Order: sequence, then structure tokens, then C-alpha cells
Amino acid sequence: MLAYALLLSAALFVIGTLGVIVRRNAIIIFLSIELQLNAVNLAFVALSRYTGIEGQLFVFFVMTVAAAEAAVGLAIIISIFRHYKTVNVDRFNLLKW
Amino acid sequence: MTDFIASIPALYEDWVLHALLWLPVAGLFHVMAAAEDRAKHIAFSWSGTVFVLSLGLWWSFDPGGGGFAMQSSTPWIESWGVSYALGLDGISVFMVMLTTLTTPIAILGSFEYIKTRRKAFYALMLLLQTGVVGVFLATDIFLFYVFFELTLIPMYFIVGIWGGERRIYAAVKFFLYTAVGSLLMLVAILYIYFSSGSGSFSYEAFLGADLTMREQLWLFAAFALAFGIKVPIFPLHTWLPDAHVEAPTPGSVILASLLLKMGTYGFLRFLLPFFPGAAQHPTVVAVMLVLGVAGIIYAAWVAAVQPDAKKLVAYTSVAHMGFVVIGVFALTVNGLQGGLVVMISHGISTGALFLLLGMMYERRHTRRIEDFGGIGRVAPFFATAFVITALASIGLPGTSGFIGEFLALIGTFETHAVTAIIAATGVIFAAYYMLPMVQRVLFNKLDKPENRTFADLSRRECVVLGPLVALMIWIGVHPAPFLRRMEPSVQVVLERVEEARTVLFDGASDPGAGLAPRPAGEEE
Amino acid sequence: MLLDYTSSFHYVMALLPEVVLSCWGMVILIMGVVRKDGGGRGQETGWMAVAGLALAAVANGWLYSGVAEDGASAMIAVDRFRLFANWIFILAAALSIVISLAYVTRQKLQAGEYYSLILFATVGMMVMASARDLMVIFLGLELMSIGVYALVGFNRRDRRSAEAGLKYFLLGAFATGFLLFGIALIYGAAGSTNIQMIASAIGAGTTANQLLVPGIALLAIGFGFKVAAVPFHMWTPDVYEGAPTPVTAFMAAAVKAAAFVAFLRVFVVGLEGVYGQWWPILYWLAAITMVVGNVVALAQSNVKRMLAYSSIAHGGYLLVALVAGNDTAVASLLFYLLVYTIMTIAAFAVVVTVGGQSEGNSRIEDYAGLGWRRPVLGVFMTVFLLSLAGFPGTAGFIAKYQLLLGAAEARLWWLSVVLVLTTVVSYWYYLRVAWYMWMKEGDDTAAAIASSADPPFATHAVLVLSAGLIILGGIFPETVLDLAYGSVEGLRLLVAGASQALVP
Amino acid sequence: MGFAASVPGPHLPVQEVAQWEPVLPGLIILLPLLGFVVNGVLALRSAARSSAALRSGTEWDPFAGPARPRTHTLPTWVGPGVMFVAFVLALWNFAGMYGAELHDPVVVRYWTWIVTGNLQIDAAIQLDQLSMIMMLVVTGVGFLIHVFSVGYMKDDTGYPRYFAYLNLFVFFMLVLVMGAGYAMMFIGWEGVGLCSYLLIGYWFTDREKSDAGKKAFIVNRIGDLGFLLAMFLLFQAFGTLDFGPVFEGAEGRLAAGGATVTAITLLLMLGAAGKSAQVPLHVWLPDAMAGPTPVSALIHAATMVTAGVYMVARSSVLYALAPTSQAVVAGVGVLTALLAATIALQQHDIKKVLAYSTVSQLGFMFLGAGVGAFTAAIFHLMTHAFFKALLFLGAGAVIHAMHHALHRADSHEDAQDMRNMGGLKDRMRITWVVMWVATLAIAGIWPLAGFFSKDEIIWYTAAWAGAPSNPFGTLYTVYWLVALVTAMLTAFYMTRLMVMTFHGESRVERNARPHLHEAPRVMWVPLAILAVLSVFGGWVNVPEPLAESFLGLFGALPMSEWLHHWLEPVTHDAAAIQTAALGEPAYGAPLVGGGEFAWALASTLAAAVVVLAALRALGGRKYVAAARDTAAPGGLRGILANKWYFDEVFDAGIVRPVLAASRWCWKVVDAVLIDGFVNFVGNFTRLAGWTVSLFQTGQANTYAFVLTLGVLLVLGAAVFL
Repeated sequence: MLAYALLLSAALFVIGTLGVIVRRNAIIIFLSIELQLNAVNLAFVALSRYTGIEGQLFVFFVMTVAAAEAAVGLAIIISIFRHYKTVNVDRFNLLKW
Repeated sequence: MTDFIASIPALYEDWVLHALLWLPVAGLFHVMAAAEDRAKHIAFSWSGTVFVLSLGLWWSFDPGGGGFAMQSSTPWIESWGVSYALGLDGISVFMVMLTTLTTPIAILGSFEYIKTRRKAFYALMLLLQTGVVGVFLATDIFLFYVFFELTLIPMYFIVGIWGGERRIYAAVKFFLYTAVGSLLMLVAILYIYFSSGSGSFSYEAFLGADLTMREQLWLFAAFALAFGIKVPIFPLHTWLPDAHVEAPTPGSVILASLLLKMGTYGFLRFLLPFFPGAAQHPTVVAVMLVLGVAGIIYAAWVAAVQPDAKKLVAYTSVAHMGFVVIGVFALTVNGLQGGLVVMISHGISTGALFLLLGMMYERRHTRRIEDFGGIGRVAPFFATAFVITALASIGLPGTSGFIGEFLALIGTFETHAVTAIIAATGVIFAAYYMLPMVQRVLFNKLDKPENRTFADLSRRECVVLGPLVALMIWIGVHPAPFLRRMEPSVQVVLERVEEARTVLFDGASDPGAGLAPRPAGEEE
Repeated sequence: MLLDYTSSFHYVMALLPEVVLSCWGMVILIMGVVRKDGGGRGQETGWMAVAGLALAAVANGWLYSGVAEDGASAMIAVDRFRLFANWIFILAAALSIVISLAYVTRQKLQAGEYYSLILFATVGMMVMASARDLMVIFLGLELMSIGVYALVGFNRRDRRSAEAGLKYFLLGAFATGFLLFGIALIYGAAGSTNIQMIASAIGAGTTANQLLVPGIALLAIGFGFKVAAVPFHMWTPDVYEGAPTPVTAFMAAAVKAAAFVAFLRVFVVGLEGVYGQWWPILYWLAAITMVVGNVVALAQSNVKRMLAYSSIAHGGYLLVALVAGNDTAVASLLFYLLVYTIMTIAAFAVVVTVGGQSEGNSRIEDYAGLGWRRPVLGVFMTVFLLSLAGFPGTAGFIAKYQLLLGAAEARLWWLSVVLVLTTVVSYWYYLRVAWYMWMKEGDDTAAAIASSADPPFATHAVLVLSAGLIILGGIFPETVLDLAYGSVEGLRLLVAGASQALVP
Repeated sequence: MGFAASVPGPHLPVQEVAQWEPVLPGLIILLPLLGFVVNGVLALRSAARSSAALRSGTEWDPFAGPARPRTHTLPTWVGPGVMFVAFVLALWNFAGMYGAELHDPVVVRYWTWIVTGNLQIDAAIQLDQLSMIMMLVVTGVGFLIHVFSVGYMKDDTGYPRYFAYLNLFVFFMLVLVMGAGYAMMFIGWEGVGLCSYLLIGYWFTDREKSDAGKKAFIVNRIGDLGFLLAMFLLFQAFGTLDFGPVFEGAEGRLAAGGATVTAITLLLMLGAAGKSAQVPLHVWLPDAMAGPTPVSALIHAATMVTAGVYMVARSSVLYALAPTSQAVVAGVGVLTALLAATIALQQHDIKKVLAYSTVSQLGFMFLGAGVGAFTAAIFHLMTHAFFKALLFLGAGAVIHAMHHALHRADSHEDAQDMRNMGGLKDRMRITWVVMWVATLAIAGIWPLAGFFSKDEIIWYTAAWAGAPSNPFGTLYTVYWLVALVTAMLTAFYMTRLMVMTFHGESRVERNARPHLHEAPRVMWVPLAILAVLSVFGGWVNVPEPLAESFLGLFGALPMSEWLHHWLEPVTHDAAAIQTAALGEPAYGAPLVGGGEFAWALASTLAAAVVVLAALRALGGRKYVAAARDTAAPGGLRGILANKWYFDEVFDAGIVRPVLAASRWCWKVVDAVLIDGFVNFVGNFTRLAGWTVSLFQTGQANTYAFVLTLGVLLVLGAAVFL
């Protein structure tokens, strides 16, 4: 049972990872990352069945952190949008090599 | 009062090494604080003072049984077993004195050559002196390493700032080349540190490390690379011509006289005593001898066809140091002593040659041999000094060069006759590279108008060259006082090699044999 | 004072530096809102922040000198390892703030937010250093990261800053995902996120290895990202180059230090029992990081970016200490971080000064002839570079030497050889700055840059202090070295005590 | 730790037990050194004045003023003066030694020169019969040549420098002959080489002359290499380089005819061949004629070039132990004698003829030393010093006169080319006479010095050829025949020289003729003294078989076999060894028989016939002046005129290949291979850095991708490995 849950979590995580790699829109990338975090949350919840209640507790921490991250992240995205009028990450390559 | 006078010698022995080491640093601060055009005089006075102080070593140094004299040791980084330990023995005493002599001479020789940024220059020269003296005085491996590396920085800047056209290339090449070796040596040092198990970086502790043959060979390779680059041994020498050509005169002088000696000094001080087994391993000996001989012949040949006088002399350094290498790895008293004398002699004569070439450059702003000719007519004193120095460099009997090469060769012949025979052809090739240069510079027709105004030696330049020329002849005529002072220490090195032969090669392994007891009363 | 956690007051005491700094950060934030910037106001706010750091340092010192721990708090360590690390963070933050003072005013940044973000990020680092629980580490890490994300993109008027911020944020969050996943797996394997519980579970052999091993790997990746280990380093050069220079300094020094400290506690303490499982990973990471960091730095013509690669390389050196994992190595990691903090921030201070108004003057050509035109800057920069290169006479040498000592003790000979050879490579690019400063004359642009590169008093003070410390540390390192060694004892001792207390 | 000087102070001279106290022997060496110092200071002062003038655009003529400057007058007294005192001292010591009937050498030690664990070399001098003879020759002939130089060089601006070099040379030469061991000898050995270098290139602004000096030095160094290696072997065999222990221990430590002693002696021979211009290392000596003529007389005829002979004689014990080496020495000697004599036939430069004549005579000496006739070799060395010095100085007088005359006539003809001379006998009577004396002496005409010495060498070759157990008997016979032929050639080319120079019609440029006149007294007096010595010098060693015959004036010649007895203490060990090994020398010549008297008589008659025939044959011949003599001689004459192409062969076989190899080492090995590798490592690293930095695209997606790749790698490694 646990294995299935973990596999599902891993699958979600991989999807998130692929999203980060292939998508160009900063917001979508960010959402893919959120997907990864939620995949982990799923793993925590599944594991907590075997290890104790802390697992479910951690999910709240992660959610809180993710929210904070979202706040800062979106601010940054807005800030760069002001310069480029786009959030397409392959446009942002002033810094390279 | 008489008590006080009677106590002077003991007092002198107590502080002289520290004074030699740190007075240049004091001078450095003085130079930095002084006005730009006073810098050279201040630097000269400080280094001159150090030289005068070091003269006392001639009398107060007691070769004794070949161990360290005037030892002192103060804990420095106790958690690592590092101490500030200085000492002097027959191997280092002349290296120290050579340093204290060469530095003021190089400084004096740079009075006209260095026209810009003089404060910085003289400060770096004094820093360099501290570094070199430290290398020769340190009896703690960590301390040694610090000084060994420390010498790179001032030299890097001296070459890079006051050098010629390709100075940056030369400076960086010099720096990286030597750094590769010394950093690998650092790893080897740590290996011995842990093998010795004494938790100390003192020289004695390292001597006590019990190393298997296999370990010795690896560590030997690391040390030999570090010192071999410094020496430089063929084919690790290509940094040298570049560095020499680009360096300003005083830089070349210090480089040739002192920095190269750090490599061969390392052979005698560390390589043989630490790895006596590897040092007499037939393959190792064969490799080192072949490289030494190759250096002698090859460098002589390459030197002979150089159009640039400074480059020519740079290559001759490689040839000379080849004699040291074969002398050392002959593992005979004569070879080792000969190597030491070659080191001293090369320091004096090549230093003087670089000074002379510097004077040529100051007058004519060229170093190409073909731009000269007939200088002997317009500058007789210059020519005289040049000829004497050149003759000392090619090892004419009666000059210091002969004593060293003769002993090195005879020592090599005792154990490796064929090597010595091939190496001895170096005496022919020495004439082959040096005489044409002497001829093309000093002799031949004075056919270039700009050479007609070539000024003879000034009084200052006479003072610069005088002591060097005198030393070349003194050592050539009466080297015994030098040889007597170094012999006991050389014997100590050889005895260690000898011991290892019985332990490693005759199968009689005694694990406790290598552990030298720590000398009592190290703390002062 | 003895902390036995019988009263909740003890918990506050155990977290005193963090508490002090958090409160102070809020005060600064409020100051920034209440007071309008302009004139010397921003600078005052900055000095206020420094004062807060000083208070935190006092609190830290109090913990260091007089406090013993009895029993374990499970999540927060009161050991000298943490406290020593705290000093590094405080020092890094303080130095970064001081070199920011003129910068913030010049670039018209909001001082209140800026300084308070630094303070909050510092709190995050402190939490990471003190954490004895993976979850706390995660929280500390995020607290630090979020603050730094904002700081990197702080100069909103600058495209590069914004771009750096975005990259850092996206990739940072991405890497955090891996870290978190690793935490989850280890939690599943060991049944706890507490480092001591994990250690004892591993010791007892009751872990699920099919979860543990990938968990360790993912954890290594997560930390690897923060310490900029190759191949998780891709963000580093861009972010370091784009971020406001004082922030780059802060990141290079403090963020890296925090990540390493947590990394070390998790792996060397928590996962000690499965050393065989993780050392090869870190071994190769260390080797590749050293090589890539140093080699790519050769190709850089921008000093700031070069220092970024150099920072990657230093991360590689520090990874060697992690691989070695013995007491000497742990001490050397702390000592190295301390020294690295000083020298890298000081070097960035010079970059800030030379960078000028537009912050664009960080091409290496801009440094041509700087040494002769601005001898003070030149000499100090040379000292910092030599120290970064690990040259004798500087603290950088002592630090690198200790690192090697640790590696040698662990008999990591090949890694040591890689370390020294890549060090040789690094000489080239450090010396290149020196040769531009001293051996090239420089054109008019360089002359103009040099004439405007007049460090303000505060920066000057940082330079003098740093150079002094670096040279002093190179000659008389004993005191600080002993502190570093002392910090290790704490780390090991408490582990033993705690696992007894915790294992039922 | 004591503050005591642990090293003893300077050593006082320590003398070994001796029957006889030498008188200030060190001073004999020191005096020329003193002269060098004084003259050297003067030379520097005068050079400083002339260079100062040169820098300001003028020339300083020291002879322009009413009185010569002191720098150009003092050397006149200092240079020859120290030589005179040294000669007197040497004579005094000779008298002492003569009276003492010394058997063992007297060794005077001054200080310890080199001392290491197992090697000690003292700065010590050895006085015995051999070194005494050499000292007398060096100081005596040296003094005469110094005096001659006063006249010859008086108008040279470098006058003090000249005397400084000359004094320095004598100093080193005395070290060479007086040194008490091979190491000391080597100091002198290289020292005289140095002075030779300096003096050949004395007119250093002339490219050819300084080239010649350089060539002399380098070729000599090839020989010195042999000397060095021989010393190494000696040290290995004996643990010392002092003559005493080496010669005393030689028989015990070295197997007779063994590899070691043969190697030692052959290597010494190499050294000797370099210094004494034996084939194939003779190439430097003819070039060395670039130096001032008195230098040629002193260094390249009388003293330095004979150092090799001295060394072989000194090492007689070692050579006696190595018959193979002896055969080689003798063979090289006789070959040199023949080749040089043939070359001399076709030379036009008066000094070149004399140079090849010297090489040839040195060959005779080597022949003598090689066959074990060490006394004969030294004897010939001595007489050769007299008549060859005389010949050179005479030639110097001729050149001096020619130069002066041509200079007056503003002619640029070559003052040394015999084709430009002719008929000088009327204008230079004294020179003509003394030159004839010397010519007859070298030709071996009884009763002049050369007759006795050369004849003894030839005779001993024959005698040892017939020794019963000589393995090289046949070879020696060949040597003997060649030597006889060469002796005839000598007579011929010397007569040719005399004819071309002094006889026949004058080919001197017409305007110059009135200015030709005899050399001043300061020059001809030494010539006269040397002429006397060339006449009577041979009487010190009239062989027994001749003494009682009319060739010895029926015993009326004084001092019969005196030199033989005098050198007995030095050579008897060698003689004993040789006799033991080869048997007694034969009493008759090989092939045809006949005793020493018969052959001596025959050879002097033959020589006389050759001289007379040559006089007749060449006397009437018309020579063309050099400028008009454009026809290149062909055939054998061409080969001879081109000196058997030695220089060309060396040039193509050694000099060029070494130069090419040097260039190759520099341009290819050093610059491309080694430095190329070094730079490649550096550039490769930088290139690698640049390449890797290209992955840093600036694209966040790329970064994420690389990161993920890393994740996969790490995960894979962790899970699967």
C-alpha cells in the first residue's frame, strides 16, 4: 500500500520536475515546483501511517513555507515582468557564461 | 664589563638567526614609511646590516658533529605540532651567508636599473630576503614550507612589475610551474606527518617516520618534483629562461643565486635524509643522474645558440645545477660537497653575470649579443670583471667554479663512472657557450657607434662586483675553510643513507631503527 | 547556566541569538517603514542592524561561554559547533551590511527592508546550524532562502538583479523540492526526522534501506545545490553576477556556510553509520566541483563572475572536509568557513568599491593599474586574493592546510592531490587580477574608474579589519584554531548523550 | 656550542724530510704573479685612459707626448725584471739541488687546497730534477722572450696588458711544472690555456684573432677533459692525486698493462695531445699564430705546448706500466711529426711554417716519451725551447722589420708572407746568422743542439723496436723509419724558409725596401743568447756511444750524458719497469743493423745533404709576391697547402653537427616539445574552462535540466553502485 502511495508521489514529483525543465513560463515553472512539493506532502502523509503523526504535521510546515515562497516568488516574477513585459524564462539570459 | 664582552658570543648565537630572518621585515616597514627616493638607500642599509651580522657566523658557527647549531624552537601552532624552529648546519650556513651577501649586492646593483615604483620594489626585495633566509634556516617542515612558498610572491611581483616585454607571461609561468611542485610536496609532507605518528612537524620527527620502500618512492617523487622544478632539472626547466630574461637585473640575480639553490638545498636537507631508501634505489638514482647529465649537456647546447645574452646565462644555470644533481645523487662525500660548492659558486658567478648583463642593458637597452662588440676597448674594467666571472662560470681552476665541478664529478665518478664521464664533457661545452659570448660582446671590432659611449664601471658598480669577484677567486684558491665547515653535515646525510642501505636492502629490518629521539631542551 | 529544559524559559535561552535577531529584524523593518529614507538615514538603519548583530553576538557568546546543556532538546543543539557557526553568520552579516551602507544609499534601495532581510536570513542560517531535526533544517533553510531570494532581486531597477533573483528563486525552489523529498524518504526509512534518532536507528540497523539510500542521495543533492556543488552549481555564476554585490558577498560567505554546517551535521553526525553509502557520492562531487569551479573560473573576464566560480571551487574544497568527516576535518570546515567569509566578503568589498555607480565596472580590464592608482585598495585586494588562493602568510593558507590535514588523516590522498592541483589552477585567475592591478598600466577608462573608486570609511574599515585578520590569522592562527577544534568536541559529545536520552 | 674558530688558521709551510732546503721556491712562482698584478693595474689604468678618450670621440695615443706615460714605461722593468729574479732564484735552487744529489723529490706544502671526506689536495710544489729543468727553461727562455718583447711590443698601445698576460702565463706555467700533484698541475694546465687564449686574442678587436684564441681554448678543453677523467681514475685507484704516493704505489696497485693504467695513460695522453697540439687536436696551434710573435715563441714553441711532454715524462712510471699507451703515444707523436712536416712544406706564412715545425717537433718529443726515452724527450724539449724560441723571435724580428717598413711605405702587403720577403740577409745580418744557427740546429746538423736531442729520440725508437719482448716491435720499426723521413723533411722545409726569407732577390715592395733594417739591440741580444744555447745546448747530453767518437769530439765535449744522470732519479723507476717488461733495448737498428754512432753520423750527413740540396734547388728559384700568386696549388701540394683538410673535416664532422644539434635542441626540443607541452597544459586548461563555461547558457531551463541530470547521476550511483 505504502509502495503505491510512494510511487504515486514519485510520479507526481517527476511530472513536476519535467515541468520545470520543459516549460518556459515562469509561473508554470513555479506551479510545477508546487506540484513537487505537494508530491512530497503526499509522501509524508502516506509515511505517517507507519511512523507516526509527525508526518502529517510536516505537511503543514511545507504548505506554509510554500505559501511564503509563493509570495516572494511572485513578487520577483512581477519585478522582472516590469523589465521585460514577459515572464518567458528563455528571454532572461543577460547573465551567462 | 669584561663579563659583558665575554658574553657577547653566546648572546650573538642566541639571537643572530632570528635577527637575520626578521631584520629585513623591519627594513620593509622602514622602506614603506620612507620617501620614494630614499627607499634604495634604506633597503641597502638594512640588508647590509644583515650581511654584517651574518659575517659572525663564519666564526661562531661550529660544524661540530654535523647536527644543527644555534637551534631554537618555540611552539607556534601547538595543535598541529608546528613550531618556530630555526637552526644552522654545514649545509645551510653558506646558503644563509650567500643570501645575506647577495641581497645587498642585488639591491645596490639595482640603484640605476629600477627607476619607477622604487619603494615597492625594495620592500619586495627585503620580503624576498626574509623568505629565502627562512627557507634555509627553518628546521620545522611547516615553517620551511611557508617560507618556501613565500618567496614566490615577491618574485612574482618583481618579475611582473619591473620586468621586460613578456614579463607577465614569465611571472605567471614561474609562479605556476613552481607552485605545482610545491603543492604536491605539501601533500607528501602531510603523509609523512601522519606516518611519523609524532604529531610534530619538526625535522627530527620527520626523520623518525618509518616509511616502506614503496611509500618512500612515492614521496620521493613528490619532493623531487617540487625541488626539481626549483632547481631546475631538465626537462622541468623551461620556466627559467623566460623568468630570467624578463626579470629585472636584481630579480635575475636573486633568482639565480638563491631561489634555484632552494631546490638543491631541498635535495640535501630533505630528499636524502627523509627518503634514504628511495634516494639510493637504483632506478631513482639512474633517473636523477640521467636527468642531471642531460641538463648539463642539453642546457649547454641550447645556451650556445641563444641570441639573447640573458637567456644564454639562464640556460647555463640549468647546466650548472646539473652538476649539483649528479653530485648529490652520486651519494658520496665528494659529490655532495662538490654539489654544495657548485651551489655557492653558481650563486656568486651567475649572480655576477646577471649584474654585468644588467649593466649592459642599462647602457644600451638591449640584451642581444649581436648588438655589442668591442666593449673591451671602451670599458676595460667592465671587461675584466666580465672575463673573470665568465671564467669562474666555466670552472677554470683557481676559481670557485672549478672546485665545485671537480668535486661533484670526482664524487660521481666514484660510484657512477660513465655518468661522470659524460658529465665531464660539460667542461668542453661550457667553453663552447661562454667564450663565443665573451668574444662577441667584449672583443671583435667596435663597429657600432652606439657602443662607443659605453661607460665603464662606476664606483658603485665596482663595489657591487668587487666582493663577488673576490669570492670567486678566494673560494677557488682556498676552499678548505668552506669544505671543512660543510663536511660534518654532509657526512650526517650520507650516514643516514648508509644506514638505510643496511635496513632496506640487506633485509635486516629493525622497525625502531629509524626513530630518532627528539632532542631535549628544544624550548628556550 | 545549565539548560535542562525544565521550563520553557530554557527553550528561549537556547535560542537566544535567534530570538534577539528576529526581534531586532522586526524593529529594523518597522524603522524602515516609519522613517523615510534619504540623507544619512539609510546608513543609520544599517548601523542599527549591525548593533542587532552585535547583540546577537553577545547572546551567542553567553551561550558559548557559560551554558551547558543537560539532556537534549531534541530539535535544537546548544553545542559549540552551532555557536561557532553562528559567529560566522553574524560576522558575515555584519561585514555585508557594512559594505552595503554606501551601496544602499547610492543605489537608493529601501534600507529598512534590505537590512531586515539580511537579519532574517541570518536567523534562518542560525536555525540551520542549530537544527537537530531535518524539518527544522528545512525551515531554517527556507527562512534563509526566501530572504536571500528577495535580496538577490532587491535592486528592482536593475534587470540583471531581477533576472538573478528569478533564476535563483526558481532553481532554489526546485532544489528544495529534492531536499524535501529526501527528508521524506529518510523519515520513512528511519521513522524520524530527528538526526539523533536517525543515527541511532542506523546504528540499530532498523532502517529501510531502499528508502534510506535514495533519501541520502536526494538530501545530498539538496544541500549540494545550496553549497553550489557541481553539477548543481549552474545557478551560481549568474546569480552571483546579477545580485547586488554586497548580497553576492553575503551569499558566497554566509549562505554557503549555513548550508555546509547543516550538511555536515546531517551527514557526519546523523548518517555516520552509513558512511560507506554516501562518501563516494561526496567524494566525486568534491572532485568535480573543485575541477569545474577552478577551471571555468579561468575563462572569466568579469571579476565578480570569477569570484562566483571561485566560490564554487571553495565549495569543492569544503566538500573534501565533509568526505573526510573526522574531527580535524570538521574543525577545518568551521575554520575555513570563517576565513573564507572574511576574505571573500573583503574581496567583494573591493569589487563594490571599484564597481562604482552603475555597478558595471567589474571587468578585469577595469582593474588595470588600480594598484598604483589606489595602493590601499590594491594591496588589500592582493592580500585577499592571495588568501583566497591559499598562500602562506595568510589565513587562507592555514585554512586550506587544515583542510588538507583532515583529508590526509582520512587518507584521501587522491582527493588531496586534486585539491592541490586545482589550487594551482586557481592561482592563475587570482593572480590575473593581481597582474592587472599591478602589472598593467590601464587605459583612461581604468584611470577614471580608479579615481572614482574611493572606498567610504565603513568599507575602508572592513578592508583594514579583514586584511588584518587575514594576516594575523596567517601568522598566529592558534587561538581561533583551538576554538574550531573545541567546537568539534561539542558536536560529538552531545550526540552520544542525546542518543542515550532519546532512544527509549 | 663553543664560539671557537673550529677551523685551523692558515697552514704554515710544512716541509717533508729533505736532504736539501730549497731557497724560496714559492717566490719563483709568486714573482711572475706579482708582475702580473703590477702590470695588470697599469694595464687597467692605461686602458681606462684610452677608453675615456674613445668615449669622447678621440683616440688616446700613449706615444704622442714627449715622454711615454708611466703605464708604458714601468712594465719594461717589471715584466722582465720579475722573470730575471725568478730565473736567478731558479738557478740558485738548481745549484743547491745539484750539490745535494737529491734522490727523492722535495715537496713544499703551503696550505690545504681541497679537503673532503676522502680527498685531500694540498697547495704544494715539488722540486726535483725534472721540475728543475722545466723551471730553468721556463724562467730562462721566458726571461729572454720578455726582454725581446720590450723591443717588439714597444709601440703597442696595450703594452702593459701584454706584459700582464705574459707574466700571468709564466706564473701558471710554473704552477704546472712545479705542482706536486696532478691537481696542482691541472691548475697550471688550464691557467696556461687561459693565458694562451688571452694572448692569441691579444689584439681582440680583430675578429680572426679572437676566433683563434677561442678555438685554442675549446680544443684545449677537449684535452683537459681527458686530463680530468684521468685524475678521476687516479683518485679511484690511489685515493690521492699527489705524485709521490701515485708513483710509489703504481706498481703495487695497478696491474702492468692492465685496463686501468692503460685508460689512465691514454686519457692523460688525450690531455697532452690537446695541450701539445698532437694530431688530431693540433688544429689550434697554427691558428694561434694570430698572437704577437714573442707569444708564439714563448707559449706556442718553448713552453706551454711542451707541457704535454712534461706530463708524459712526469707520469713515466704509469706509461711504463702501459705498453699499449706507449705505442699510442709514440704513434700519435710520429704521425703528428710527419703530417705537420708535410704541411710545413707548403706554407707561405713564416709563422705558419714555424708553427707546423713546432707541431712536428712536438711529435718527435712524443715519440721519444712514447718509446720510453723520457730523458730524450725532455732533452729535445729543452733544446727545442732554445732553437724554436730563437726561430720565432728571429721571425719576429723579420716581421717587425717588414711591418715597420711596409707601414712606412703605406703598403698593405702581408708582413708575414714569405713570398713578400726575400733577400733580407743583407739588411738583417744578425738575424740572418742566428736564424741559420737555429735552422741547422733543428735540422739536426752536428754539433748543434738539435742533433743530439733529435738523434737520441730516433735512436731510442730503433733500439726499443729491437727489444726482445716488445709486442709492438714492428710498429716501432715503422715509427723509426717515419721519424727518419720526417727529420729529412724538417731539414728541407726549414731551408726553404730561410731561402724564401733571406736569400734570393728581394720581393719586398720597392718603396718599403729602404726602411728595412735590423732589429734594435734589446731584440737581437736575446737572439744571440739563444743562438749560443742552440749551439751548445745539446752538449749536456751526448750519448755514450757518441761521446768517445769524433761526433763527441772524442770525449772533449763536456757533460757527457749529464742530463741522463741528472734525470735518473725521476726516470729510473720507469726504466726499470720497461726493461723488465720489454727486455733490454737492442744495440743495433732494426732491419739493417748498425749502431747508434753509425746512424747518428748517417742522419747528420743526410740532413746536411738535404740542406745543401735545398739551398741549391730553391736558391735559384723565382718566387712570386703574394699578391700576384693566385694559382691554387693542386694535387698533393693542394692537400698539403690545405693542411690535410683537418679544419674542414672538424668543421663538417663536429662543429656544424653540434651547432645544428644545439639549434635543434633549442628550437625543437625546448621551444616546441617541452615548452609546447607546458603551454599546452596551460592553454588546454583554459580552453577546457572556456568550453565548460559555454554550458552556462543563461537559460533557467538548461540549468534545471543539468541539475536534474545530476540528480539522476547521483541517485543512480547511490542506488545501483
